[in-house]
Amino acid sequence: MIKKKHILDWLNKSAEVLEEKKSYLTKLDTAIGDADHGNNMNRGFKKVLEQLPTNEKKDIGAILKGVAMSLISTVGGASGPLYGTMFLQAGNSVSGKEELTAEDLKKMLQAGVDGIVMRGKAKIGDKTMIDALEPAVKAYSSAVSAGDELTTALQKAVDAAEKGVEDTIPLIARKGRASYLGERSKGHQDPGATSSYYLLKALRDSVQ
Amino acid sequence: MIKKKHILDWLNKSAEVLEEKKSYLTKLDTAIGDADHGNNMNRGFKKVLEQLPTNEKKDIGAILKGVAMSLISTVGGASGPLYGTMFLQAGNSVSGKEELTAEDLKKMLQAGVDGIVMRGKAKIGDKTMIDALEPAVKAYSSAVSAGDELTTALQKAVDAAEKGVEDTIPLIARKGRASYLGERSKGHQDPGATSSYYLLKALRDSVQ
Amino acid sequence: MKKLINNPDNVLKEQLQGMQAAHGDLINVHFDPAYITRKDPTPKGKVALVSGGGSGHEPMHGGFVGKGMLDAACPGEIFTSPTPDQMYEAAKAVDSGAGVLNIVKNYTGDVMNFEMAADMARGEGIKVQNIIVDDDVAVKDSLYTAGRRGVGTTVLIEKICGGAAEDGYDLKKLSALCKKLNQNGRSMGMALTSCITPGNATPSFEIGDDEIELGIGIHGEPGIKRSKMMEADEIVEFMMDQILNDPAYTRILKEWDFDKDDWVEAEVTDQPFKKGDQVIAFVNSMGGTPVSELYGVYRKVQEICEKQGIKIVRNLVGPYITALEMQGCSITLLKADNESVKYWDAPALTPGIRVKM
Amino acid sequence: MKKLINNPDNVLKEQLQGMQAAHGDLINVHFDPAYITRKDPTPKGKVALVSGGGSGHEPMHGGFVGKGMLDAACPGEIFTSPTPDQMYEAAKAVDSGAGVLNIVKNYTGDVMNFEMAADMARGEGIKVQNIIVDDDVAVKDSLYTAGRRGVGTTVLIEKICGGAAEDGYDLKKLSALCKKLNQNGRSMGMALTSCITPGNATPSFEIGDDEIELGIGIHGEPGIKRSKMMEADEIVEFMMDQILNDPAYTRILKEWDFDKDDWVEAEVTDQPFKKGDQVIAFVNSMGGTPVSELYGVYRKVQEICEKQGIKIVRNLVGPYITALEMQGCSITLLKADNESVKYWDAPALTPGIRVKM
Ligand SMILES: Nc1ncnc2c1ncn2[C@@H]1O[C@H](COP(=O)(O)OP(=O)(O)O)[C@@H](O)[C@H]1O
Ligand SMILES: Nc1ncnc2c1ncn2[C@@H]1O[C@H](COP(=O)(O)OP(=O)(O)O)[C@@H](O)[C@H]1O
Ligand SMILES: [Mg+2]
Ligand SMILES: [Mg+2]
Ligand SMILES: [Mg+2]
Ligand SMILES: [Mg+2]
Repeated sequence: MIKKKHILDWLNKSAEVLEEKKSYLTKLDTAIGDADHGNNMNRGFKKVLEQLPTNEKKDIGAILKGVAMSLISTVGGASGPLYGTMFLQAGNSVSGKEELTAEDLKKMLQAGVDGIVMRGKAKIGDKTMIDALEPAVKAYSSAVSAGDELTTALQKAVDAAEKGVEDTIPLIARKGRASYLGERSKGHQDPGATSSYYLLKALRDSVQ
Repeated sequence: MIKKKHILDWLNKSAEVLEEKKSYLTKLDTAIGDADHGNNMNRGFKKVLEQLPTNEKKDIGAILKGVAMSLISTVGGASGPLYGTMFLQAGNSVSGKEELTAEDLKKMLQAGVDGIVMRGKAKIGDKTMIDALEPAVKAYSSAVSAGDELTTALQKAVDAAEKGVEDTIPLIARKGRASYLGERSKGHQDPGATSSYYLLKALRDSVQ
Repeated sequence: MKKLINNPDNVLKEQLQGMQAAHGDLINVHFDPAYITRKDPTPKGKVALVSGGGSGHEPMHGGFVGKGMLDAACPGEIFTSPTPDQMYEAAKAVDSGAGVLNIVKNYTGDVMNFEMAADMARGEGIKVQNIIVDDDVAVKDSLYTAGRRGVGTTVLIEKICGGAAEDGYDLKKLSALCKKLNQNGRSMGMALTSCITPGNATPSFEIGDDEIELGIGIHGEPGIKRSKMMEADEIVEFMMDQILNDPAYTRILKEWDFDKDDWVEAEVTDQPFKKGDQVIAFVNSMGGTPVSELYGVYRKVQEICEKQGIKIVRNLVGPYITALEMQGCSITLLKADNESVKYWDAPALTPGIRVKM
Repeated sequence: MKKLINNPDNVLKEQLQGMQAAHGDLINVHFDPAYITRKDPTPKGKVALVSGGGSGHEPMHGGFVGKGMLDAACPGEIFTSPTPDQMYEAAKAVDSGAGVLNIVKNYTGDVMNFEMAADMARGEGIKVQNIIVDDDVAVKDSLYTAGRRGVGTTVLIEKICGGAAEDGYDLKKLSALCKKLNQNGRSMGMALTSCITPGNATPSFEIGDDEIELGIGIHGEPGIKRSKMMEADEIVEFMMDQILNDPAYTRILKEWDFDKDDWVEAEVTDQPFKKGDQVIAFVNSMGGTPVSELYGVYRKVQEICEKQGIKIVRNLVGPYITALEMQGCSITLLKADNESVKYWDAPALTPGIRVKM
């Protein structure tokens, strides 16, 4: 069972890792973007923590929707609306819940990824956050369906995301700012996929 | 006796040395000025040579006044009006002459330097072309008064100018752009004094 | 990094405060969320023109707020699209009942944030249309990329649509004009040097002392081609060739359908320039290049246009859409008909562009 | 050196050709000798305002030619005073019978060349006055230097005197206004980077990656003080301190005495700023600094003025008197009375400054 305190822990851990990886993410975005992804994510999750107290007494759905609002109003760029929509749809999918089963989390993750696809129209292989998230959600779902423990399933999700991030390196970007580089985007790791991986890792660490 | 051909030779030699020393003079002007003295002088004497054919049949006074006009209309900066006035007054002082005695040259050089002082109000020690020219004219005059040969007198003038140039190095500039530097102008050789020295050297080389 | 700034975290806020201090007679700067509105309220019945984007491109867009141009601008963080709440608050502040036209440069972030903002504003009963500007010929295809970036043409559109809005165009007519202008405009940029976003230790891209980058974006995105330093004329020839010989360009664009009450997508094709075209020519500094060099560039632009039978009827030369302190320039040609020229010449009073006011 | 230029020998000519191409509706550019005149001839009876100086400071002065500002400008080689024949031809071209006022920045070369030109023009029966602008507080004394350089105040003078000239001021009244403005203006500049004159291989001065130069001139002359990089606020505080606490400044200035028919010299003293003064504040880019950073600077300028009881009644923020691609800024404060403000607000239509036209 995932309790509310796990969710709050997840958000705190996310903010922590994004602060820590700020320069790294921006460095990745310097190579194939405009050198702001780390700053954007860090700014966003700082705001998330700042606004968390207003919502932390509410249900998990409301908390996640609050996160969405924080991100939407502070991140900007491409990742702002994308992660914003992810948390919004994730929140909608678990509306009213005070705790989540492994099954609930599956729905929630799927809803989040669907939100990103709806907003950004990226497909797997486009060298975006989808390359980390889609395999991760798939791996998690299969594991849960196969009867894995929650923590095992989450570990599989993280592993899949990690591999997804690595897989972005040889890809030619088709979406977002990196797509302007065409062939020249090859050989660089996607910043958005990388931040997605950090978010999943933070989730795993909070639930363990 | 200085013949017209010596004067023409002087102007040609001056243009030559200023072309050769263009970068060097500009380098000197970079340290304590605005990095254009070499370009200014080179541009000016190119024009002098270009316009020389129009005047070379005329008397020495007219030729020098022609030089003045060429310099005034192409050099610009501080050195343009200063050298322009120098050649103008020098020309006026030998108006109508087809050849010059050592005595004529003395008057001519003095008139030239007086012109610069009249226009620029610099005194010896102000770290300007005057620091090369005034001692040079003095040395030449004394030599001629003492009965020296023309070439000997000119050599003494060149030596005095050379020393005058060296003497500018420790000086604090009081006139022109270098004066803004105050103490910081110390330790640098004055570009205008240096170009004056080249002009005198070219005169000596032409008369020898 | 040497910049005239204080703590990098406060750069944007302090620069906006400075803008307010300097141009308080023309604009009002709002904070939390940040947006800039014209001093006098939008006249009743006039469509409100709003734009926005990452900061670092000044005077665009905040410098184009005022009579005859924008009613509001939304400055994002430096090189980062602004957020929907900025655009939403701006829309609410400047809508006079005639609706809001958002001029959106085609970057994934700008497009998505403006879409969310439009949805939010519609929720409040405000009529909102978003028109995309995508004029950068350095981006060749739209199938495998996010499509052409919005660059120089944006400035010209803000001036011309601003004039038309003051002249009473309704939202539909103004949107049509905006789309037409976008289809008529083509741009290309180049950089001699990179730029550094405040707070970052390294430049947006590395570039050698004898190299230039052709087809650069305005966010320090690397361009399409790295080349050895060339003479200005050669550079301009390359850029003008890219612009003038750019073939028909087709892509899918999204807009709001007021009848269907939903977003719709449509295929749109821009036609290439041809002999006999009249254009507005815009030579822009990337920020660090002084206007004197732009005049050298403009000279060649005019020469090439003349040779190609293209007539420059108006021009703009200066730093209007910049990339921080980047050295370099961009060239924009906008095919101009009578309507465009009329509103190009119309009065405007903004911090960055003044015409007859 | 990376610049958007062709052969360095042709830079000036090509840039002037570009100016002509871009602004042919406002100005005429003449070559051999080079000078720029306003498109429509100087109205009969209007005093003609002429300025000039080395090139590399664009838009000054050529960009300020047009109705309401200069009648002519004489561009010298880059960073080199123009020659008397340029000024002489310009004077002949724009004198409408009411005489010519030459606005001369205080550099040895400019002063001497303009003097020679004035003498030449007087030989042709043209009434000519030369007024010196010397406002750079970075130069402390006038006894042991060539005196204060003419910098930012020049731009403000050209605008204000331009307005007064259009309004019918005769040569005497206009000269008096020009002198008053010069006495009321003080400036100071600083540089983050150096600049390179086209054709030269090395920068005008060397400056470390963590250094700035305070009190810089506009010709790449080194300043009064080298310092470690500081925050913008600290820099502005230093500059404003130099300007606001600059004591009375006395020097000998030369002008033409029409009664004596000769040059005369007179001692002139500028009074320091004091609480209660109203000023026009001008924050200028040295060329490579984008306007966004200037706004950050302006914010602090305003804050300091407020604290010192000095009221900014008008302002100008942008690149108006530059030093090629140098990064840095200058600050000018001009004590402004009703006359100054009136003509500051007067219409002007030039490539670089437009007011109500
Ligand atoms: N259409 C899209 N769909 C999904 N992800 C995208 C899309 N466009 C961009 N991204 C992601 O956004 C990341 C960049 O985010 P960020 O740098 O914050 O925004 P911006 O590109 O506007 O500067 C990319 O690395 C990529 O993973
Ligand atoms: N008032 C003056 N009198 C005599 N010589 C001067 C005076 N002012 C400057 N100079 C000379 O002019 C030289 C600089 O000339 P140049 O670089 O061509 O002009 P600018 O200083 O205008 O750039 C100085 O090195 C100095 O010798
Ligand atoms: Mg980015
Ligand atoms: Mg010099
Ligand atoms: Mg961005
Ligand atoms: Mg000079």
